[in-house]
Amino acid sequence: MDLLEFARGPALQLSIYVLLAGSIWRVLGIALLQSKPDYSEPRQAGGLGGALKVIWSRAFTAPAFKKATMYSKTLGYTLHIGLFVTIFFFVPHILFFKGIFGVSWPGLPNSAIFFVGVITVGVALALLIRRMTHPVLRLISNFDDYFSWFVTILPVATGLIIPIRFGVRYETLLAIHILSVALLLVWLPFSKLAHTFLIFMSRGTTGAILVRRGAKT
Amino acid sequence: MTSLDTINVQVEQSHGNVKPILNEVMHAIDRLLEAEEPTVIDLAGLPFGPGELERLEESLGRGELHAELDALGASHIRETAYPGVWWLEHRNSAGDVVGRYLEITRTPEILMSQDADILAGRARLGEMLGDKEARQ
Amino acid sequence: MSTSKVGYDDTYDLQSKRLSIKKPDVRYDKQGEMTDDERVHKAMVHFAKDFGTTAAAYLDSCIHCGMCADACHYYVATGDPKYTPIWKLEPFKQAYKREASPFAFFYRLFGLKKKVTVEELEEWQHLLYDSCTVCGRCSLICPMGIDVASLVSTARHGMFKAGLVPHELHAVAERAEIDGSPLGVTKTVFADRLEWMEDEHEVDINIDKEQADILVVMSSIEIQKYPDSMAATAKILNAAGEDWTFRTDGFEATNFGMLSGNLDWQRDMSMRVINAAVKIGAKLVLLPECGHAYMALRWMGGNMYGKPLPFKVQHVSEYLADALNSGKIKVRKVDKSVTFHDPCQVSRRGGATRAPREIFKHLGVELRELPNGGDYNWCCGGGGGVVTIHRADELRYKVFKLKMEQVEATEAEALYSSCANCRQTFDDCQSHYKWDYTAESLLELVADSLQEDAA
Amino acid sequence: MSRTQTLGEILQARGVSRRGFMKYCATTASLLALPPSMVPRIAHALEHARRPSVIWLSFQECTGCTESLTRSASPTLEGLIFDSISLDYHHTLQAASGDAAEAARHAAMEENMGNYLVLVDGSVPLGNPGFSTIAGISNYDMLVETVGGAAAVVAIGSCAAFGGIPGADPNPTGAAAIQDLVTDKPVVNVPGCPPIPMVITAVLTQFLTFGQLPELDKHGRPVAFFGQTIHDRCYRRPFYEQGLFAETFDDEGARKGWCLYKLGCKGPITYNACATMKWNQGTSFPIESGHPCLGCSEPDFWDKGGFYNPVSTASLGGGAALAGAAAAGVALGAAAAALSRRRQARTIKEG
Repeated sequence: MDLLEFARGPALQLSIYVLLAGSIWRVLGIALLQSKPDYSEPRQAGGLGGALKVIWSRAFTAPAFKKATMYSKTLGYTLHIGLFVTIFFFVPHILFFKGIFGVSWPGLPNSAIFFVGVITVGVALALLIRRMTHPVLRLISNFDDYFSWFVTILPVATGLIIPIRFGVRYETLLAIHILSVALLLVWLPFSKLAHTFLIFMSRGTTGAILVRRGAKT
Repeated sequence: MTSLDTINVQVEQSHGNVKPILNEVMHAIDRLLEAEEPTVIDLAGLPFGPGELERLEESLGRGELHAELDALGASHIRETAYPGVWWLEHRNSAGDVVGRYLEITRTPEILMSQDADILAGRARLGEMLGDKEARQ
Repeated sequence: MSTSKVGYDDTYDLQSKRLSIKKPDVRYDKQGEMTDDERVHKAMVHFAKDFGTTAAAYLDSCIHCGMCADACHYYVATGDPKYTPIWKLEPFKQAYKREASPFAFFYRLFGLKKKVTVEELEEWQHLLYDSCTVCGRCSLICPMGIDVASLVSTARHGMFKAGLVPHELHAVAERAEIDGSPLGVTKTVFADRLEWMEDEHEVDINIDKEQADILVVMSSIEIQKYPDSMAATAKILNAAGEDWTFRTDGFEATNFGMLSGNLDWQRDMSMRVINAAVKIGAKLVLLPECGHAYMALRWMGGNMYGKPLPFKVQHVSEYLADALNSGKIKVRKVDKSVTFHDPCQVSRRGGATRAPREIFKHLGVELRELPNGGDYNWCCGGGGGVVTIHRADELRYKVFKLKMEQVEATEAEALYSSCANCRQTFDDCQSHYKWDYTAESLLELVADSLQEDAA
Repeated sequence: MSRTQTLGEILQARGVSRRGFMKYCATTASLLALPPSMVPRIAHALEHARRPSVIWLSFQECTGCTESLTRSASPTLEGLIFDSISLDYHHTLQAASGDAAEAARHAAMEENMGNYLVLVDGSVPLGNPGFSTIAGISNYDMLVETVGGAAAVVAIGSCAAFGGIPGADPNPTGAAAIQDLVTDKPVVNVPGCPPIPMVITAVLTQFLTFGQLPELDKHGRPVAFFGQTIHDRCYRRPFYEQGLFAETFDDEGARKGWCLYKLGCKGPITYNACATMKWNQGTSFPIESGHPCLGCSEPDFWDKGGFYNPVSTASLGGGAALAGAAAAGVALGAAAAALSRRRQARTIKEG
């Protein structure tokens, strides 16, 4: 059982269990708290419809806020799209998912993925610098923000190093890459990265309440 | 019996290994001219795709001079269409290729007669002519 | 004379542009005789009461992106990072993480989230009251869809019970609980001023009818500062041939229980109006030109009552829009360029943004919308009880600059709004900056433009 | 050819000219994957090299390695490699058999005590000595005895190097790799199934030329030949980078000679020199012939998931455990919420 076999097998396996258990734990930990009914007379239907509406609409920026949030939103979305492309359009990743779910889809050339990966890391660094320098972000940021940043970008960085090698053996780099993914999955449910699923709960709650009032969401 | 070309793997595909070598040869020629510095490129260590070695040979072409060495098997030393650029191919006695080199030099060293052989030749000639004081 | 149990000076100042209690020489920003630990404990208890699914979904989801600062007029006007809306909730969020979050047990076990301290709560009084009008602009920009505004209101529950409410806001809230009005309007004062308006404007004003379809309620700001609105309302309702009445046992539309963070007082204040409406069998409670009154009764009234309200609730702008659309009342054309300041709790938070536009269409005015107006409007800076707090004036004036730029950009001849508290804030800032715009009442404009021969 | 002569003397005795010797040195450099600039050093070393005595032991093997080395004219130099090494014992090749063969082996061992090479192909069955014996002597005993006086041991082929196919799951014979059994002597692994013939010759030439063993990687393999992956030197790598893959063995991609990653090529995780040295005198190598690399020079290549499963196929199991994790999540979530509600109720009661 060398490092790569450990990483590909037990480590990744365990991290997936922790991810699943942690995520359900957090969602239920919130959902099962007390909830009060809303007796006000609705202006229009809210509920699930409202929730879904805001889950979708809040992804976009209202014209009034465009200028103020342009920089961080552009970088933020570039980062998320970069992560999405590198994860789901890199052929070896696709084959990895095919191994699990049996579903496959066309990928992008590796050189394109490498390019997107470099952009993603670059944008991540820009975002980190912004968090460390912008007075508002310096005030409200804590360990979770910085460690979550590290844990998110590490897999991309280690992934980029694999083809560059720096003289290190391929399996060692691949093992490090997979271990960094395992670290990300283990950390996700207990950190701000949980916004992966909390985004639906939070936006949905606002949608259910405010769309019912006919208020702007 | 299907012939080689019906096997469905195409051989004409270029895999981008020929051009870099020609570039290297060009820079080697500059080094030879500017600094009298010869260069040897060992073609054995390069990952040629199918047909690429032949294409390299074609693109280098043939020059005026072609020497054949018969030692431990046949070796062919040819000047390519680009003077100063030599194509060397060594084969063992069984006829298998044991080495292929590109030498960018005025004359490949293998063509030069070696002192030891000259001495041995001198000794033999001396014996033949009855010359008493043989050289060391 | 002071009826305050807390024993501080709460005599009114009803003459200046902004009505509140007189600027106190000695501030009592701490209420009740409690030790620091007791205050923290009270705060935690009443924070804990609100940690339901909604608050938890919000407090667990913040990713510290800092964008809510860009929406908050306090940060935009001052550039001070402490006014970042989510930062204003830090003690509340800390308490939640420690007490009710999914990993609370482990946070406590490993001491990852430290207990809230009294110093923090005292420091946060300025952030949760003086520098937050609960205008909800931050809730609109939050990429995670967190309704930050609702959390500020919720956090104020803990602050109130911990006796950490700014002096003036606590004073007016307490007077509203005891006297039934935050600005000293008693039954007799209300009745006298109504009769004064009846004579002044020669309009029939129904007071204390036993039965009526519409119960009309007023905000003390209108009763004391803009009484014409009362006459205007009467004029319109009579023109529309409505069966309506004022009730001296349920006349106060404002809810300083909600603004100060006292849930019990909020319920008392709402119940006064609800009971009056039920008593007269009202089918509609007509709310006046007031922002938070709409939020308090229209959207939170049912929850105070514990079951759906047996009557409809409308802001007067909504009623006017319906009445004009249905032809119940008609208005003459008004030929001038006009811009409209949307009260946050009615438009952005309340969803009644369309009504004023429809009214202006009937009035035929040239409506020039404020840049970033409507649902994304900058707040006037006076809502959420902030206008009552003298200590917050400096900050409020600084914030008002955004509003002045916004209005001046339209170069409209007149500025209208349909919230008395906004109008009072505009008046106060107008006198402070010698500004040429006056925020006039949309209701009064309609009343003045009524066509007499309407059916 | 006596054993004491140096290679230089042998060549001269054979009438090979200095020019011929220079050709020999040049091709040796090429064989050892050393830069042409090393030729002078090789020439000097070769002149004074002593011919090492070589004992070849074959245990649990399919003779594929011997076949690879001998059948084709793979020894690059006109049998000279055999003249430059004195192969004193190879029970497949030598004429003698039975006791006579063993006597020859013992003679060679005594005569060259301490500086003969032991080449081994095939793994040693530890499960039961009876599984594989030569002249009644168990493989293990013969190995230990022969290795006693050896200068170094070269494990030829994946069986000797890592246990290979006999050692594959479930390993009925308890096959063990030579490096696990020989701990007191330097062991050089030349894995592959079979290894590239020139690589075997090169290791011997290296020993002959420099009298010491080549630099090894973490699996004991000469870095000169096992330092880079097939993927690194594969001529189809540009297709990998451009995302052009063969999806099936006879689709358009396969016909165009595109990358075989999706067909299970283990090139990325396999260290060997096939892509450059190629097989059958440079004719081609597995990938060039259209078949994905099996990774035969890697330990336990037989058990590394299907030959036709891509390298990045998930090797995750545990559907059941997933449900267990979900259940744990539900339990923890419910418990957390219950605990919070109880604390809320208590704090409110205390008021």
